[in-house]
Amino acid sequence: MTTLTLTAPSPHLAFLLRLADDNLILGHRLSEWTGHAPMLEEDIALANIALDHIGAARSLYDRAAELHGEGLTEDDYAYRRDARGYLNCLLVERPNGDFAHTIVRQLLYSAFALPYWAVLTASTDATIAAIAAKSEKEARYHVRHSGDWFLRLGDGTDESRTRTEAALAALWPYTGELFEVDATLEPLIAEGVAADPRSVHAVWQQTIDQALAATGLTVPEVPFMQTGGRTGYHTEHLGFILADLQFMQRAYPGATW
Amino acid sequence: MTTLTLTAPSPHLAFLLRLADDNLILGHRLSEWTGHAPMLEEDIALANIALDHIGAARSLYDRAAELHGEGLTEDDYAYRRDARGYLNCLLVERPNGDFAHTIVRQLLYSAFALPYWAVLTASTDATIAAIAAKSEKEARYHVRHSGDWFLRLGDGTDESRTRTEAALAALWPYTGELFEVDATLEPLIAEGVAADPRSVHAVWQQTIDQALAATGLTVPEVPFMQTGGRTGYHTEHLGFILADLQFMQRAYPGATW
Amino acid sequence: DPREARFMARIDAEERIEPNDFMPEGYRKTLVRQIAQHAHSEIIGMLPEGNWITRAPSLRRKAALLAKVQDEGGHGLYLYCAAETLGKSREEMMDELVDGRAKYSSIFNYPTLTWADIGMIGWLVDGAAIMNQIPLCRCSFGPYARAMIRICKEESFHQRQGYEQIMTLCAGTPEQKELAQDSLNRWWWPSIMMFGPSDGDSVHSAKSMAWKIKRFTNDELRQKFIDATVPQAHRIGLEIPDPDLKFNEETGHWEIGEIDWEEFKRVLAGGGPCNADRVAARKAAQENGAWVRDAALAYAQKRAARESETLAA
Amino acid sequence: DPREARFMARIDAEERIEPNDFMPEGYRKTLVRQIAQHAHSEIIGMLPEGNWITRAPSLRRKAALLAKVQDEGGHGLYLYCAAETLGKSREEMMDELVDGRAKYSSIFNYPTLTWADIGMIGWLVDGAAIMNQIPLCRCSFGPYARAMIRICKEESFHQRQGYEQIMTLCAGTPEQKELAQDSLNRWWWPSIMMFGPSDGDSVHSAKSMAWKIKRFTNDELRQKFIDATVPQAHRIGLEIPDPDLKFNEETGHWEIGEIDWEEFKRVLAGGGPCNADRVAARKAAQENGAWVRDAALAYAQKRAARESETLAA
Repeated sequence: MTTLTLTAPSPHLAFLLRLADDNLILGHRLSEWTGHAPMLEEDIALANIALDHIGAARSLYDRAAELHGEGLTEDDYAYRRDARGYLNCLLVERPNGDFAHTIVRQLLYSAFALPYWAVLTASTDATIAAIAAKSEKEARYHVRHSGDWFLRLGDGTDESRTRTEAALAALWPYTGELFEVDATLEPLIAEGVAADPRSVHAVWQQTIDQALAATGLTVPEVPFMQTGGRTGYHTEHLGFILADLQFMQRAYPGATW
Repeated sequence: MTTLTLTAPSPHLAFLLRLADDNLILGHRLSEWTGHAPMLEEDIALANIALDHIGAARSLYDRAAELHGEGLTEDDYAYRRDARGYLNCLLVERPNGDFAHTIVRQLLYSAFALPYWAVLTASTDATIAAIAAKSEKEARYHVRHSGDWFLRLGDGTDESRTRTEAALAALWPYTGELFEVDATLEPLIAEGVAADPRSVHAVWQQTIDQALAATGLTVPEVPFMQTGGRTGYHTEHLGFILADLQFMQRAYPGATW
Repeated sequence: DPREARFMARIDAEERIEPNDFMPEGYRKTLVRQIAQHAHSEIIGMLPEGNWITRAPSLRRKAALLAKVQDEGGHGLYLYCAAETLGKSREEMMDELVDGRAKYSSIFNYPTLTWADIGMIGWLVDGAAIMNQIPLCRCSFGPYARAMIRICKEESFHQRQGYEQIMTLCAGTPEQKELAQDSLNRWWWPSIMMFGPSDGDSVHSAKSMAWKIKRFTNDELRQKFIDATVPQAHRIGLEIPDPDLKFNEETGHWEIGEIDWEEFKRVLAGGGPCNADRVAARKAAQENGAWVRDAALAYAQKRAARESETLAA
Repeated sequence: DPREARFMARIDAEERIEPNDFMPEGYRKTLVRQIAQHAHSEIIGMLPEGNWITRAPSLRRKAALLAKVQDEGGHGLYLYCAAETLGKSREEMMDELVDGRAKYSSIFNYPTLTWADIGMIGWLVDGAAIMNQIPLCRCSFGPYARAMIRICKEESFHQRQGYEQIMTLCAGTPEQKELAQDSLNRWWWPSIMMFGPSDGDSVHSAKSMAWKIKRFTNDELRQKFIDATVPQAHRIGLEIPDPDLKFNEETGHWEIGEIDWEEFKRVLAGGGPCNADRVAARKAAQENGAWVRDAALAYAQKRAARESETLAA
C-alpha cells in the first residue's frame, strides 16, 4: 500500500475526483474549527456543513471506485494520493484564516455548488444525479448560513467589515477556476455526465452580487485569476492538509479501522 | 516498512533515544522559524541552533543503530516511530509560540544541556563522550544566545517583559522532567554510560537565577511539574510534528532520498 | 420557612421543579454549579477528540468522530440553556471557564495520544458518563432532567460506537491490538476517578441526594461502571491494568485495587497533563471570536433600528 | 560634469567604485534597486524551500536543506549591507518588500509542491542564479562585487547538491523518477524566464552594461544556462518539457521553443501562484516580530543610559 498515482484517469473518473476532492478538502478545512469557533452555535453549524461535504465526498469516491474497478475503496482515494494527484479547486484548500475568510470562502463555493448540483441532478450518471439531488438540498443551507454571516460581518462593526473586505480580496482570485472547462470536462458535458460550470456563472454572480449589495461591499478588483487545482497544481497548503489527513493510513498501512 | 515499535529497549538504547529525540524535536521546532523570524539575524541564528541539535540527534541515532544491530539507520528512528515510541522530554515539543516562548524554552533546555553534556564527556560509551564534547561547545553558544535574548526581552519594553513572564510561567512546569532519574537511567548512571541529571541541577538553577536576576523576573510559582515524555507519554503536540516530519518516508516507503 | 417545607414535599413526592417555581438558594446554587460544570465538560470534551478529526484513519471514522464532537457541542448548548433558566448567563459561565474559576470533568485533562484513545473515550469515558447521567434523567429539576434524557440517548450511541472501534482494533493487526491495550492502560484509572471521591470524602453528596439531584453515591455508580466494563474488556482480549483486580463470587462484583487519589487531586487542582492547554484553547476561541460576536450584535441592533424607523415612517 | 567623466574613466579602466566615491545618481539608483531586489530574492527565496524543512525525507537531507536556507538568509544579509552602503536602510527596503513596492525574482512565486522541487530549485534556480551572478563578481561597485564572490561559492555548492538530489530521484523508484520529471516540467520554463526579457525588451540593460554593473545580456546568459543544463537533464534520463528543443550543430547551441512572455508578465505583475502568499508571509514575520525588535532597541538604549550614568558618577 503506497502512494496511488492515477496516470491519465478517464474523464469520468477525473470529474468524480474533482468534485469529491472539493468536498473532502472543504470539509476538512471546516472541521478544523471544531471546538475553536467564535460561538458554540458555530462549532455545531460548521461541523454540520463539514459533515455534508465529507458525506458528498464519500459518495463520489464510492462511485469513482465502482467505475475504476481494481477493488479500490473511498479510502484509497482520500488516503493514498499525494498532493499532485488531488484535483480539488484551489479555493477550498485556502487556510481558514479568521472567521471572515471561512465565511467568504464558503459563500463563494456554495453559491457555485448550489446551482451546479441542481443541473447535475440531470446527469446521465444516475449515481451522480442522486448525489446531486441530496447535495443540492444541503448546499441551500450552506448558502443561507454563509450568506447570513456575510451580511452580519459585512454590515456589523468596522472591524468585521474590514476583515470581510480583506477576505473577499484574498479569495476572489480563486473563483475563476470554479467555472473553467477543459479537455477533461468537454466530452463529459457533451455526454451529459457532467454539467457545464459556465452555465451557472450568472446565477453564482447574482447570489454574490445580492450578498454584496446588502452590505454595500463591492467585487474586489483582481487583475489575475488563479488556476491549477483541477490538474493537481495546488498551493503549498494542500501538502500540510494531507500530512495530517493521511498519517494513520500511511503509518499503519493495510489495517482496517 | 511500517511503524517501528521498540518493545523494552535496553536502558543504553533508551538513553540514546531520549537524548537524540530531545535534540531532533527541539531542532525541528526551531527550524519552523526559518523564514519567519523577527529579524534576519535570528532566521540565521535559530537555523544554526536547529542544525546543531539535528546534528547531535543524527550522531546519537547512529550510535543507537550500531548498538541495536538489525541493520537500522538514523532515519528508522526518526521516521518510523509513532508518538508513543518517542522519548524526548515534553519541554522540547511545546509549540514555538511567540519569540519569547522560543527563547525561554531554549534557555531552560540549553542551561541543562550545557552542564549535562559536560559530564557526559566522561561517559564510558566513547561515542557518547565524543558527541558530548562537540555538543558541549555548541550548547555554550545556545545558552549565550538565549540568555542574551532573555535579557533583552525581560528588560526591554513592557510588552516584551509581559510576554517573557508568560512564557516562563507556561514552560516552567516542564523543567522538572529534565532532572528525573528512573529505572532506565539508574543502572546506566552506575555503569558510567549515562550521567545523573540531578548532579547538574544546581548549575542549571544558577544559570537560570542569574538570567532572572538580571531582568528582575522571578521563578514562577508552579504547584505541579509535568512528566511523561521519557516513557512516550507526550502532549498532543508531538503527533502533529510527526505527521509532517514523517510524511515522505510514510508515503514512499523504502525509497532512498 | 413554609415554602421550603412545600418544596421538600414536592421533592419527596417526585415532582419536577421548574425554573419559575420556588427553590431554596442552596438548591439553585448546587444546580447551577453542577449544570455549568457539566456543560463545560461537554465543551472542553470537544478538544481531546477534536484533536483527531483531521487525522482519523478512514472517512467513515472521520465522519463519525466529527458527528460525535458535534453532538457534544449540542449537549453543551442544551446544558447552558438549562443553567440559564436558573438565572446565570452563558457569557458569565464561559468567562468562569476561561479564567479558571469553573471546573469541568478532570478526564479531559488527559491527552489523546493515539487514534485508539478516540475509541477508548467513547467506550470508557462516555460509558462512565452514562452511569452518572441515567439517574439524572430523573433529577428533580425539570430542565436538567429533560436535557439529560436527550443527552443520554446520544451518549449511549457514542459508547457503543467507541466499544466497536476498540473491538475493531483488537481484531486487527498486532500493532492495532497494542494501540488498544496501551490506550486502556492510560485511560482505565482516570475513568474510574470520573465518579469523584469516595462517598466518605464527597463534599456535596448528602444534600444532593436529599434534593434528588443525585440518586446514587459516587461509589455505587463507580461499582456499576466497573462491573459493566471489566467483562467487556475481557471479551475482546484486553487486560485491565490493575494487578489487584478480582471477582468477588459472593457479592458478584469486581473489586479493584487502590485508586491513586493523589493523582485525582493533582489533576483537579490544575496539574493534569492538559489543564493549561485545554483552558488556553477555549480562551483563544473566546478571544479570537469576540469580534465576530460583536459584529453579530451590532448587525442585529442596526437591523432593529432600521425596522423601527420603517415602522415609524 | 568633470566628475562624471572621471567616474566613467575609472569604470572603463575596470577600477572598483567604493561607497564614498563620487557616483552619478543614476548609477546609485540602479545599484540600490538591483541589490535590494537581489536581497529580497534571497529572503523570499527562503520561503518555498523552507516549506519542506519540516518534511524532508531523511535527516541528512533535512540538515542540508536547513543549512541551504540559512545560507540564503546570510546572502540576504550581505546584500542588504551592500545596499546600505549606498544610503538606503534595511528597514526601508523591508518596508518596500512587504508593501509590494519592491520586486524580487519571480521564480519564487511558484510553489514547491513535492520534495523533488527542492532538488529542482537547487539545480535549476541556483544554476540560473549563478549564471547571472558570476559576472557580478566583477561588477564595478566594490561592496556588491565582494558580496557576490562569497555568494557564488555557496550557490555553486547548492547547485551541485540540487543536481545530486535529482540524480538520486532518477536512480530511485519509478515514483521518484516521476516526481523528478514532474518537477522539471513545472520549473523548466520559469527558470528560463529568470534571465528576464529578451535583450530587445530589456529596459535597464544598456546603461547597466556601460556602467559595468552587467557584463552580459539577458539572452547571452540564458543561452549559457540552457547549454549547460540540457545535457545535465539528458544525462539522468529527464526530458526537457519543450517539443521544439533542438541542438544546432552549426552554432553548438541548444535552441528552445517560444517563451511564454505573457506568463512572465503576469507573475511579475503579481499574478503568480504564490505572490500573495509570499508577501503575506514576510509581512506577518515583520509584524509579529516588531515587538521583539522594539524590545532589543529599548534594551540597548537602557543599557547605554546606564553606562553613561556610571561614567558620570
